[in-house]
Formats: sequence, structure tokens, C-alpha cells
Amino acid sequence: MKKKYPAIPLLLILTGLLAGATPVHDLYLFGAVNIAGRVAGSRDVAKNGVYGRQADGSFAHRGINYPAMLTGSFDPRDSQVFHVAALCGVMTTTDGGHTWRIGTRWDMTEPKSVMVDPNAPDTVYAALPDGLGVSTDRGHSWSRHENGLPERGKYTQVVTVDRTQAGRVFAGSETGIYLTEDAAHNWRRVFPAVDTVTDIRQSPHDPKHWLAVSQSAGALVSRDGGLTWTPLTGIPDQQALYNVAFDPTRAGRIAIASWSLGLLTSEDDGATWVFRNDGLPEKHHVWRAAVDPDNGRLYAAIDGGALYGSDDFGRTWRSLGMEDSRIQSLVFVPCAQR
Amino acid sequence: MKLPRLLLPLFGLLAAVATATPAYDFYICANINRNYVIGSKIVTTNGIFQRTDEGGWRHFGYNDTSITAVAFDPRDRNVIYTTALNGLWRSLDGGATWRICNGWDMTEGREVAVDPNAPDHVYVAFTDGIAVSTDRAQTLVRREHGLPERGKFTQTIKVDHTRAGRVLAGCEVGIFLTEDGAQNWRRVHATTDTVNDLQQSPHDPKVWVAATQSAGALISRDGGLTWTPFSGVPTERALYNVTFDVTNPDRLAIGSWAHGVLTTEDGGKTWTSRNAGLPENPRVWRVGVDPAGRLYASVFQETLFHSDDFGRTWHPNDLAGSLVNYFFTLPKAAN
Amino acid sequence: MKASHFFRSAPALLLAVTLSAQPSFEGPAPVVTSVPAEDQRLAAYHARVDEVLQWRAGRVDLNNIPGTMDMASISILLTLGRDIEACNERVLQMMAEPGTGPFWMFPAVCVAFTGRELLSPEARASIREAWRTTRQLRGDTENHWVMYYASLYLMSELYPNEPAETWYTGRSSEENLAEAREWLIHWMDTTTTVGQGEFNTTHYIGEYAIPMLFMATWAKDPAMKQRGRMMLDWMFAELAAVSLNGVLRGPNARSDEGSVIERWNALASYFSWLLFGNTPAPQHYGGWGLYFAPMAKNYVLPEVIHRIAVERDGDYVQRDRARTRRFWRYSDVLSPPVYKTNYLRHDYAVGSTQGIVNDVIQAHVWDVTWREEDPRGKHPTMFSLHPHSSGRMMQAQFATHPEPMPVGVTFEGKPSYDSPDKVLGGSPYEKVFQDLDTVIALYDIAPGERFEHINGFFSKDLCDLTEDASGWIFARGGNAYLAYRPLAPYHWIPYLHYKGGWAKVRDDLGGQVLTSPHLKNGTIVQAAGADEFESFEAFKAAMRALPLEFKLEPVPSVRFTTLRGKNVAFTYGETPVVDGVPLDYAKWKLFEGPYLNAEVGGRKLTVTHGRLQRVLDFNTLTIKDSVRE
Amino acid sequence: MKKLIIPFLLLAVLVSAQPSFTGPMLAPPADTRPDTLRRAYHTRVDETLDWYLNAVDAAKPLTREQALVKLVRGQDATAVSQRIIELLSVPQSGDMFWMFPWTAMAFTGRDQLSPEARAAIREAWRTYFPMRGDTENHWVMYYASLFLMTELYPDDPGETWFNGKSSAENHAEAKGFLLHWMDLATTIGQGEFNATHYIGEYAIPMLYLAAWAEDPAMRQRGRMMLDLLMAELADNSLHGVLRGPNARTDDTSVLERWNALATYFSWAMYGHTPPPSGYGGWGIYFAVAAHHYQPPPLFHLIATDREFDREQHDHKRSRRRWRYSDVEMMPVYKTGYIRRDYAVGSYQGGVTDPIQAHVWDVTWREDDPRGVHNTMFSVHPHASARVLQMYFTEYPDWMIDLLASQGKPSYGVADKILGCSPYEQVFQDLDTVIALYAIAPGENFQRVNGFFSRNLRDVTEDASGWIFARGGNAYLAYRPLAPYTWDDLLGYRQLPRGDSGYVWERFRPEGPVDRILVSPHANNGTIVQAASADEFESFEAFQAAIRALPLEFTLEPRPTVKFTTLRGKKVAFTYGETPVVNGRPVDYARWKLFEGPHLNAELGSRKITISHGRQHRVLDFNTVTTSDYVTP
Repeated sequence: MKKKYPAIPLLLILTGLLAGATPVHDLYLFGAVNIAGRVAGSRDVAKNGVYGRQADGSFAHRGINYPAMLTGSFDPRDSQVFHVAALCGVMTTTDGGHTWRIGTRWDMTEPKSVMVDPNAPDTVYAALPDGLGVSTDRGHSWSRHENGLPERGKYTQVVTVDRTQAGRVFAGSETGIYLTEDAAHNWRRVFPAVDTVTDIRQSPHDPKHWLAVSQSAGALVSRDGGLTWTPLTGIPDQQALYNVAFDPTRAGRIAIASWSLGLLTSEDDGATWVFRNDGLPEKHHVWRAAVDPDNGRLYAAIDGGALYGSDDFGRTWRSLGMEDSRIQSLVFVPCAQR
Repeated sequence: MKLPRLLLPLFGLLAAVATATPAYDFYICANINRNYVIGSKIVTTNGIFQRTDEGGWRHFGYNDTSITAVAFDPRDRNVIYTTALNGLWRSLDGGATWRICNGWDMTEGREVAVDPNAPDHVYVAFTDGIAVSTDRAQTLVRREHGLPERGKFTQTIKVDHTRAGRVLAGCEVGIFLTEDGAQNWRRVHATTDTVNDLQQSPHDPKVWVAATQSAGALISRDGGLTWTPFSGVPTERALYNVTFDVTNPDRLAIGSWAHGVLTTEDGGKTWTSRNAGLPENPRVWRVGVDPAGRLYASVFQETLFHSDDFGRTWHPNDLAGSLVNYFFTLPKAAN
Repeated sequence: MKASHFFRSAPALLLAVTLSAQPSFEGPAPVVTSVPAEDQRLAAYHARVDEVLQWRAGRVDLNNIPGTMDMASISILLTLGRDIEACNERVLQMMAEPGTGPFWMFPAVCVAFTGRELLSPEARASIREAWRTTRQLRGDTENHWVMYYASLYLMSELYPNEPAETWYTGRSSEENLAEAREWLIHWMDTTTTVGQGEFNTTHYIGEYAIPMLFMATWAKDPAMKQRGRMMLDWMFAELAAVSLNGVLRGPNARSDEGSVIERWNALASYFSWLLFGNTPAPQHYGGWGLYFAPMAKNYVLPEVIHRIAVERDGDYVQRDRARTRRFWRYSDVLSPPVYKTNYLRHDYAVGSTQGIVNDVIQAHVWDVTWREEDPRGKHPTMFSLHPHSSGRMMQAQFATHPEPMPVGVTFEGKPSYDSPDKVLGGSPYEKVFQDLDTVIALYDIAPGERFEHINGFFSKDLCDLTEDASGWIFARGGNAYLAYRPLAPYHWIPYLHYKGGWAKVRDDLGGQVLTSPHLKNGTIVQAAGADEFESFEAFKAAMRALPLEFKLEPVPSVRFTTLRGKNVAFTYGETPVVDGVPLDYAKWKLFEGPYLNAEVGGRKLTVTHGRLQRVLDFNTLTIKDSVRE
Repeated sequence: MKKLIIPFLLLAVLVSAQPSFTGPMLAPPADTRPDTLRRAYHTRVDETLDWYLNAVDAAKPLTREQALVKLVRGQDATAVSQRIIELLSVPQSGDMFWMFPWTAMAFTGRDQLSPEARAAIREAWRTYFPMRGDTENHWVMYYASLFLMTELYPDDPGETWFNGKSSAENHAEAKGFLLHWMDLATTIGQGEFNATHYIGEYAIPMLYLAAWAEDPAMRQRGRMMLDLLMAELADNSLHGVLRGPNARTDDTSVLERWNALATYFSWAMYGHTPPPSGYGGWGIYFAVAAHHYQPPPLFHLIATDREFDREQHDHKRSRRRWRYSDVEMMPVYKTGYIRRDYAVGSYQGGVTDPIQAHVWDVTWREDDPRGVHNTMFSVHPHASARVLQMYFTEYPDWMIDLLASQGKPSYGVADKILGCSPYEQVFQDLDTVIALYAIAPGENFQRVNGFFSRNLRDVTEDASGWIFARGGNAYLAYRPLAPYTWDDLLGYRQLPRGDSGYVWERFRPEGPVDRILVSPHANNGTIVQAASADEFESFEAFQAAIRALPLEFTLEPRPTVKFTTLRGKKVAFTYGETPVVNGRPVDYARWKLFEGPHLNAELGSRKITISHGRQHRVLDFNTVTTSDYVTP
């Protein structure tokens, strides 16, 4: 069921809609419930993998029960087609998650993130613990493109495609941030680090504005499309920062998730930061943060806890369900694409 | 059966024949298990028999259907050699226990002879040559220098009892002589088929006779150097063996499957067929004369016959169903 | 004591004991076209072994121990670990009057080893004592010696360090062990350099396989254990390569009156059934087969050999070298070479030697044998021979006088030796040449020979037998078309069948013998597959059209263009010429064919099937299994 | 982080015939002829099968294992078919531990099961999506099962398989990995070497390939790898008991050395030690196909012949490292010295596997090893998120908590005795071990734990600084290089919580308690010297000899030792430097893949020679060839 849609910049759709109106985006969660102690081989009692947001705001599992899905990236042309980074490799579905095909083979494993190039949607990038994989046939087959990455130190946690230019991709890895501008035929390091760069996001407001968080170098900002990076002051850098999210509905609002620190927000485009853990569980191990492009709602996924939502950007929280879960990622997909 | 040791030259003792208790021990090697074939069950006792004073036959040693010949150490009757299917066996205790003297590289011993003048020396005829021992068959070594590579099937071997190391052998292609304890052999008479038997006359050591498969019977008067056929003996069918009569130099007998028993009483000038009284289609396997001049004939698939009138009349013996491969005479052991 | 015999009618201990499971030899003929998956292949083999064990154990009646327990059943009960007391009792009885000779020795070894932990000390002592008191005849034939020396080797290893007086040989354990080991290695050396003496024997395969299985299982010395295992592979590889649907056919160094005609009815079929599962087991598992069963599970037939037996991709020629029994007399060479040719197709097989007397008793020189779905009771073969009976030839290979053996052997399991209408045996006056499925046999019988004629066997199972005006005799056998050309006038006599070597009576089961009373003679046989021709008539027409010239004087000589288009010129006493090129026997390999290859003198056999290969290298005592990726 | 521990399925079932694991101690059979060994082996296999069959309760539905065993025995195919359909009618789980049992069911039942049952099994491979896991043994189970199932169903399209790939694609990928894995094992060595439990996760898949693979090359490779695993087990076990070093073991079997799945294989193969209770849980999955394998008598001799002392040096590799390492896999230089009464084993220290590794020990022979903690060693209790991140693709901070919940309670506790450390370097020469520690400041934990078994006798802290003790027929001398105190070693008790999560609590076991020597000093060291009691007049004589051994050591700036061993070797070993023996530095570069009296192979050769006396088996993976030969 192939639909052809022009690549419309995401931002444009968003601003037209306010919270409360029928949502412009679908929300997919990737993760697992009843995760405590789950190991290979133990009995599964719950459904794990992909959850979709229902009309009533609850989340329903869909498709197969696979407890080790980390994140998904949707084909802009057809949201039934998406690629998931999972323990067994990159899995691709063409029917919204009911049936799957693992595109990678035995020589690639444990991709940590995956992203479709919105400007070349047949091309998909995957961050691997030993490098970087690329598929140019919608995830059917994969090959390594690591020219320019170091032989050792190319553990890659995140891969993010610049939505303004096909083939321009950032990789957050053990030894820093790497950039390619030729669809991964060549990489060069744009920011050195000694520990893993855990997330890289492009501002929905200004394509030149990028943020990154890391395990031991705190948070970083780039204003020149990722060519240069400077640390964001006001954010501690001893604990690992897990991910960073822009608020698509309001420029300047940013959230950062950390297992140790909990949730941090900034409402002045990163100049100052404040902890927003009140209202979250006492151990506030925030595994993932996200902001709803339809209404600016701030999400915080608590590890082994529930998914919490805040409509005042973190000042007050309430549980949105998914108790005893570990949500690896929240992915918003424009409804139009369905 | 432990026999006392007796050190006497074998033939020197040819005293006048005592009609009452014979002055000799008389042995035969016999297979009584008719149609025995490897794998079938042996139901009879076979091997070496000694004639008892009452005229019966007393078996001693192993039950072996395949014994072809026997010889004793002239110095000690307890030292016995037999050739058989497995090769050469030796007993040092009168037949109670035995030892196989050859390995796997020799088989099917045909005849064994002990050198009376060098009684540690034992000569053995094999299907593929001749072996000699100089240590009472503790070890056996092939000594075939002078024998042909092919054609050295040796059916009979006899030591000249007048001189140590002088031995005659009957092979596929003739009669061979050695005078140096088998270091070297030379052919003294050519044949195209096997020489089946050689005998040295107990009366005149110079006289030897031979029975052959296709050259009739031969006689040598010069200690085996030259041989001439007995004219009166047929040549076209196999003669199995020939024997002297130790009591009468002029009497000899020949055994033959086709011709039965042939005897001469004039030193071989004339031969008469002596089959009357034997089963028709005579199939005589072996003839022998015991020291009392009694003539024996073993008939295939029948039994052992004896004649006290040198073959004119025959009497079946009590070794029923026997097939005798060998007759052997030894002076009486002084017990 | 002269000739050996092997296939006696199965031990007469078989009582009508009701049997639950129907033994394979009564069941339907197996139809096997491929080797099952490895796990099922091994499971099926073990199931067949268990069937033999249970069948024989089922026949033991504890109320009639002497009547129903022989050494085979004792070994089997010991292997199954049951009725141990009965075994002890019977062993003591049997050892009270021990037999002699190799056919007693290896059964006794089988009991000694299967019972080495279960039999009572008294029973074990009684076995050991029999090896002191009873002189063991070594025999005069190669298979006797294999049984004799393997048995002596194993008993000497089981009872090491025992003095000379405790052994019938009068030699110590060490001396016996050394002698046995030396000869076994000598025999293996000879076999792996110039070929087996008793090659492709329909019955005596058991007398080689059983001792080798015992060595492979019980020899303590790893080298001798390995040698036993390698010789088993060597023999079964050859059985696999030259059997037609599990049935061993000619040429056979030794066969017998029964199985030279009823080709399936042989101990070789027991091994085909047990190892390959592609033919019915012979009655009562061939009798001697019972001694292979107790330790059979310690031998795993290599998959490559199994596939050779069952999965043939297309027709193939296998050329091998073997050797004759050794000649004591009347031969310039101790053991002249035998040049074997085998051509195997789906529907029939043709095999021959060059027409040498490889064994004066029970040899079978050449035949065409066709496939039968159920070979039991079938006589699926055709050949001719010169019925030769000669005291001189007996003397060539036996230490005997000229007269006794020709008659004597007829009481020793070779009833037809001296019969004019015999169909078993070789002759010095027969020369044979085979090219694929054409055989030319020429005869130049010396005047005065016992029988001055040749016999041609025509089976009861032939159909549409027609004596054609052209001189050819056409017939159909199974799915094969056969053409037999007698080169001299002939007449027919009925064929009277011996069920086996020990059969006392001959049965008229049908079939006939073409007998041609002419000293100079010849036979040409051409076979073809029925699917190659439109009809039988078409085959006949093709045969009539084949150029053929022959004459019998001064010596038989043939010029013939075979059905396969080969121009063959063959004159008695001369080297055959094919398409102008004389046959070069000197270049004949020890094994040469798609499955088995070995150089003369190489001591190394390479067994290949598809991607599988096993190499047996006796130089380094190495078994090498490899799979091509 | 999907770390694996095999949940021990201790099946509490009633038993009729007395199983060997409750029976008397076993001695190796005197008669080692092939028929005896073969019959004994198959009897043990049948015992395992019968134990499950005897436990079948007509009132209860068949367990999966019981159903499988019935198929092996060709019993009740109809009932089994029905039960299989029931078992598969509910959502499945177990990942790769689900895959090989159902592969066994598919093959064992291929001629017995009803079409519906076979279809149900086939359908489960479409609907159930097992994880491939993140560890070498997972992948071997996953891909061996996938290889076999795609041979059984060779032409099915992608949509009929859980992972969307066609039979052909899955088969090619499975073959690709299996060849790659075998290549690694036969060039630079096994990753999870001498694993006390995970040996089953390699041996079972290899047995299934050997029994059921249609491709003859893969069938032969399966047999060859199984040969290698069983030969190495024979070579490394002390009367059937596998001891250190172990790439992976667990808190129980690092002390009670007999109590491990590896012991099932020693029992099944060689019959000279009792099997673990319940046949180790997974033993049954080996037994169901074990009749298709036969360990060569050569291996039996290696396992049971303890006539002479022997030294074995092997090359292994660490788990692959994702981060924080210049090499993908650290080479592991393994030393083993096995004598009749005890065995000493070690590797050079450092991190082979961040979880459940065990670096070195002296283990002594016990007449009946059951329940005996017959070992002695020391360890730096190390828990580090960074080291975990080296091997796992996880965030740093939360893993330590998680490990406890995944059946590895002792990871994050100071009194742990399981595990390895980047701050431990070990040198072994025959039965002398020197372990030196230089624990970086801030690392958890700043101490060294020495394990002193409750089964030691005559433990005496000698004035000389040595601690002497007797273990079985072995004399032991332990020299702590820094001050220490004693603690009791507390046990772990699993509290029932949730279906797949483990929660533990510490408890003090009754009766004599194991102790740990706690030396709270960052620069530290341990010297252990073992000897057999038969070598000395008395224990005192041993002690005197040890005291007399020249020993100099300093801990600053880095621990360094000069020691003349009981065997007269002059050893100089400084933390961070290559050990020197009798003046010659150890040349790790010349360390072979296998080197010793029984196992030999060159690095990178893919060719291993297994020998005992004149018998040899060569496994040549270059040509997929097995050669058996005998030297004169």
C-alpha cells in the first residue's frame, strides 16, 4: 500500500495545530513492560515492542511481542513502513508492525538507533555498536559505511539525518560526533569526546541549531548546522545524559533526560536549566524525554515506572499509563502520512 | 607318557628279528576323521599312534588330523617332531606338550627328518621350500640355496644316516642333494612332477629308492648321486610312497592310488601288483613294513590292512577308518 | 582339511520358536533409492542389529540348552546381558570338548570377550583352558588364517604374560601375539598393495569381516584396532561398489553352487541388508551373520560407503586388481594378478576377470546379472564356463596328491566339482575379455581334459528365450535384454540346482544348460537396458546388425563391433585389442572408478561419493573423512 | 541489557530408579575397550531419558521434555502430537532457549508427529519472534536451530518465517555465522572457554548439527566442534570436575566445582563423576540426540588417565569489546597444570567477560566432590559500569542494579568471589600462582578477597606470613601480600518475585561456613603454592619447605615479587610487566592455540590435533576433515 507524499518540512504542519484539536501526529512508543530481570530465555508475561497511542490517550501494543526494540524511524511516504533498531538488528515492517523482516544479517547486531533520510526515504542509517550501517533499499539489505570512523572507538549510539539535505547525517559515538555530507561515504569528526555521545537532535525551528547530549561531556550546542559544537553551561557532566528533545511547539524550550539526574528543562533556548523532578517518582530515573509536536506536552519515561506527561513543561506531572515499563523512545509521526 | 632317555644310533642295532616281543617300536601318523574339513567337528582321535605289544594302537600327543610325518631324537625318545598343517611341532616330554616351531612364514610341513649323526639338526620339507634347525627346532631357518625359485615344493626329505649333513629332498622338479647341512643344494635327478618319497636302504646305505608322481620309481646305488628307473614299475600314474623291508634287502613295496600295492622280492628286478584281498579300486595311500616284515597298506576311505606274506593275502586292521600318512620304525626303547 | 568350507547350512539349532516380530528375511523386499538422513540411517542400522540379536535370543530354549545354545547365541545373550547362568552352564559344556580350527576359534573369542565381565570365573577359565588343551588347526586358506590369527591375537591380548605351556602353541602370550600381529599386518600389506586374494566372495566375506570387527572392537593395541576398522571399511567399500541393489554378483574369487545362480542367497546379502538395508536378509541371517551382530554397533558404516551402495548417479565402470590364491606348484608366479572389470547399470551389471584360475575351487569368472525387485529365489544371471576338474590343478594350490581331491571336495561343500554339468569354477582354458556390457569368453580345452565341453547357464527366470536364425540366442532378464552367441554347436540339458555347497540333493527348479561339446569354443554375451530400445525386436535387429567374424581354428578368434560401437579383436592367448589399441594390463590400478581409487603398491584407498570422501592410508594408519564445501 | 543466565529448571519430579546423581561416587571403568565404553555411554544416555519418562504423570499433561523423550523412544506419537499443539497454542517465550528444544522436537518427530502437530511447530516459527541475544552462546543456539529448520523447510518464503527472511536467506545467514564462529574458535580460540554451564549451549546445538544437518559439510563441522568441546572438557577436568579458569561460571559452581552442567557432560561422556541433580536441567536436550554421537575412546583416555602430571597452554579470546579497548577481543593466555590430587589453572588476568568470569584457582580432588567447595583463589571484587559498557551496548549507570535482578546477585557487592578485574595480573608456573593487584583509586572495591573453603583442614596462619591448609590430598600455602581480616562468606537466597525476575537476599548457611580473607589495600597480591601430600613426610615438612622458599616482595610503587617456587623456578613478576622465569621473560607471542600432551594446534591454523599415547584425531576445519591415526 504505497502512497506518494512530497517531503513537507515537518515544522510547517505543526504550527498550524494547537493542543486539544484532533492530533496531527500519531505517537509510537518503543520498549517493554515488566522489564525487571527479563533475560534471554525467561518467560514473557507481557507484550513488548511497539505501542500506539489510542484516541483516549492510552497505549495499545501492536504487532509482535519483541522485548528489545529501541527506536523506530518511519518512511515519510507511508507510515505503515518503518524501521526499528532492535537487539537482533534492524527490523522493517511494511504493514504497521504486524509482520517484520530483519534486514541486517549476522555481521551486524544491536543497532542503537535508526533513521530514514527524509530527503532520500529509500536510504536508512543505523547506529551500530561497531560502526554504522546503511541501507539504500528501504532496509532490505545493509552494508557498512565507516570510512573516516576510527578502527576502534566507532561504537555509535545515535544517528540523526539533517532534514535539510539528503545524505547529511550526524553520528554520536564513543569518540565524538561525526558528520557525513555524502550519505556516509566519508565521515569526519566534528567534535571529539572520550565517552559516548548519546543523542543528537536538530531544532525543529532552526535547521542550523543542533543539540547533543553525552555520557561524560554534558550537553553540546551547535549553531552552524553541526560543524562546530560548544558545551551548554548549567548542565552537570558527571552523569550520563540519555537524550534531548526540542519543543516543536515553542522555540527555546528544551528537555534532557538522565537516569541519574532525572529531567532537566530549559525555556530560554538552553541558557539556563532547571530540574523538573517534582511530581515524578522518588527515584525519577528518566530513561527518555519527548515533547508532543501537537500540543507541547512534555513526556518523561521513568525506567521501571510509568510514562508521565506534563502540560506545563515539567512543573506538574501525571501518569499516562505504561506502568513497570522501560520506554526506549517516543516517535511522533504526522497523521497525514497514514 | 615319559620315555627314558636312550642314546643309541638308530640302525646300528639291527639284531636278528625277535619273533616274540619285537625289538622295535612301530609308529604311524593317521587321520581317522573321514572327510574332515576345516570347520567340521572332529569326533575321533587322530595323530601319532604307537603299536602296542598286543598289536593295538595307542594314541599319544595332540588330536591333530593333519600330521603328515614324525621323527624322534635318536638320543632321547621324548623329543618328538611332527609335521602338520600348521608347520612343525616339537615335544620334549614324549608328546604331553608341544610347541609350534615355525612362524607364519612357513606352513603345511610335509616331512621332518633328524640327522642321526648331528641329532640337533632337523630338516623340514615345506610346500614352498626347505627349512633347517640346528637347535632341536627351537629356531627354524630356510636353507634353499640351490633350489629353484619356483618348483621348490618339497614333499619328502631324508638324511643319509651315514654322514652328517648329507640330505636328499624330493621336490616338484626333481631330487636335490646337499652334503653341507643344506648350505647348498644341487639337483641330482630332474622330474616334471613331484618326487613323493625317498628311502635309504636299511641294508646298504648306498642304495636309495624314490617314488614319483610321473616318473615311476627310481633307484640309486651310489648314495643318491645318480638315479635310474625301475623298469617294472608303471610311470604314468602317481606313486605315493615306497618302502624297504628291513628284514629282507630284496623286498620293497610301493603304494599308489591308481596301482594299489606293488611289491618286489628280487631287489626291484620284477614287480607284482598285490591288490587281491584289498578293496577293489585300491586307492592305496601309504605302504609300510614293520620290523617284523609285516607289510601294511592304508587304503583311502577304507582302513589299514596288513599282510604277513608280503601282500599275497590281506587282513583289515583294528584302526578302522584310518588314513595313515606315515609309518615309522624305531629300535625298542630300553625301559 | 583340504578345502575350506564356510557356508554350512545354518547351525541346525533352529527350533520353531514362535516369533512375534517377523524377521526381515521373511518380510517384503526393501525398496531403497536413497540414503536416509544421518540420524535415521544410524537408527535403522541399529534396529537391524537388534532384530538379529532378538531373533537369535528368541530361539534359545532354557529347557533345552544344549539343543538351542551355540556360541553365537551365548555371545548374543551376553551382549543383551541376560540368561547369564544359562550361558555359564553352556560354556562349561562346550569347553568340555572344544572344537578346533578357525571356525571354532573366532566364536570362542566372541564368547570370551562378550562375557569377559559377565561370565563366571569358572566359565572364563574353561575357555582359557581350551586354548591350552586343544591344538588349533591353522588351515590352508587365506580366510582361515585371518580368523586364526585374529583370534590368537585377541586371546593373547586378553591373557597377556602367560607362559608357553599354557597355550596349545607351546609359545608364550607374547610370542603368539607377535606372530599373529606380524601375519595380520603382512596380510593387510598384501591386500592393500596387490589386492585381496579371496575377492568378492559371496560367503567368505563373513570370515574376513567378523575377525576384523573383533579386532576393531577388542584389540587393545590402538594400531591393530585401527587396522581392523580400516579393513572393514576397505571390504565394505568394495561390497558397496560392486553390488547391484545389494546383491553381490560375479566375478567371485569364491562362491558356491547355490549363490552362483541364486545370486541373492549368500552371506554377502546379510551384510548388504545389515549395512545398506537395500536387499532382503538371507535365511537366518546367513548363520554366521549372527557373530557380526553382537559387536556390530561398535562399527559405524561411513556414510560415503552407504551412498555408494544405494545412490548411483549413472552407469559406471570399476576396474580393480586382485590376486589369485598362492600357487604351491605349476606356476611361475606365487600369486598372479587378477584383472577385474565391473560395469554397473541400473537394470543389470556385467563383471569378469581376464579368465585366470584365481582359485581352483568355487571360483566364478564372469556373468551378466540383472536386477530383480525381489531377488529371493531368482536366478538372475547368465554366463558360460569350461567345467574343469583336475587333480593337477588341485596340486597347484593344495599340498595333495593328484587323485584324492577332485572326488574328496565333493564331500566337503563343493558337490558339483567333478560334475560335467557344473556351473561353478574357473579353468586354465578360458580367456575372457569384457568391454562395458559385452563379454567375449574363448575356450581352447586341451584334449584329454576331464570334460571337453563348455556349459552356458540359462536361467529359469529368462523370458522370450529364442534361438535366432542368426546364431544369437535372445532372452529377457528383468529389465535387461540379453544376447548370447555360442561359437560352436550345442544342445540343451536341464539345469539341476544345488541350494548350497552342502546340499545333498539337486532340485529341478527350471532353467537349462547350453552344453557345447567342442574343445575350441567361445561365447559372446551382449546386454542392454530394455529402455534403450523401442522393443525387444528392435534390440534383436540391432544385435543381428552388429559386425561379427569369428573362427575357432587354430585357436578361437573373434572380431566384433559391440552394441556400444567398440571394435573388439580378441584371440585366445593374445591381448585383446579395442579400437586398434591393445589392452594394457600393466596400467591396471588397484582400484579405479568413480567411487574407489587406489594405486598398486599404494596401501591407500580413496572412497568418494559426491562431496564425501574417506581415505584409508595404511602407511600411516590414518582414516581421513572430508567433505567438499 | 539482555544478559543471560540459564534459569535452572530443577524439575522436582519423583524418581523411581535411583538416578546416578543420588547414587554412589563413580570410578572410571577399568576396561576401556570400545564396546564397554560404547555400552556405558548409551546406558547413561538412556538413564537420562528414562528419568524423564518415569516422571510422566498420567494425570498431568506432558512437559515439553517428556513429549520430546517419548518421540525419541517412538512412544505415544498421537498423544505427543496433541500435547504439542496445546503447548504451541499459547504465546511462546524462551528465545534461543525455545529454538533448539523445538528444533529437536521437529526433527525427532518428523516421521511420527501428526501433520497438524508438525504444522503447529512450523507455524510457531512464523508467529513467535525469538530474540537472537547478545552473547556468543545465544547466537550458536539461534543460528544452529535456524540452519536446521531451514533445511527441514527449505523453500518457504519470507512471510512464513518470524524474521521475514526466506528459508534460503535464513539458511545462508545461519551458515555464514556458524562458519565465522568456528573460524574464530579454531584460529584464536573459544570465546566462552571452559564455561561451567554454557558448555551445554554449545554442545547441544553442535550435536544437533552433527545428527540432523542435511548438508554433509555442516554435519561434519558440527561433529568436529563437538569433538573439540568434549576433548577440551576431558583435558581440563580433574576427575570429571571442570575447574578454573572459566570464561563464565556462577556463584555456586565457582565454589562447589562439581555442581555445574559441565559435570553432566563429564558423566555422560566418561562416567567418572556423578551427574548434577536433574542432569543439570539442560542435559536432557543433549540426551535426546546423544545416541547419534559417540565420543572416541581417545577422549575417554584423556579424561580418565591421570597417571602423569601435565601442563596445557591454550590461547583463548575475551568476549568482543564494543568500547574502551584497542582490540576487539583481548587474547587470553590460559595455563593449566593437572596432577592426580589437584589442578591449578589461570589466565593472565584482565577482563575476559565482565560477568561471571573466574580467573584462577587451585582445585583439589575429592573422592566425592558433591557439596564440597574444593578450591582456593583470590579475586579483586570489581563492579564497574565502564567495564560493563565495554562489553554491552548500554548506558552506564543502571546496569549494576539490573544484574542482581538477572540472576547475578554478586556483581555489585564487595564480598564477591566471582568475576575478574582489569586491575589483576596473574602469572602461573606449574602449581605456583602469583596474582598482583593495583586497584585504581575510586574503583569499586578497594580490596582483595581470598576464598578459604569450609572444606579446608588445618588452616594455620603461620608467623612467616604464609597461611597453610590441607585440601583433600593437597597441601596449600597462601601468601597474602598485604594485611587482611577474615569474613564469613554469606550465601544468596532467591526470593520469589515475578515470573522472570530474580530478587535475592543474603543469608548465613548453617554448618561450617566458607570464609574470605579480606585485604583492604589497593596495591596487593597473593601467592599460592600447591603440592601433593605424597611429596612430603608430613604437613609440617611442607610448611618448612615453603617457609624456606626465597621470597621478596614490595607493593609500592607497584606490587612486585621475586619468588623461588617449590619447583625451583626463579620467578620475578611486577604488576604491569612481563613475568620473568629463571631470567627469561615469558613470550606470550609464541603462545599456541593449544599446546600440551593431549591438545595441540597452531594459532590461526584451524587444525587441532587431539592425542593420547599413540592415538590421534586431527580436526582440520580448512578441509572439513577428521583424521584418526595411530603412530607406531
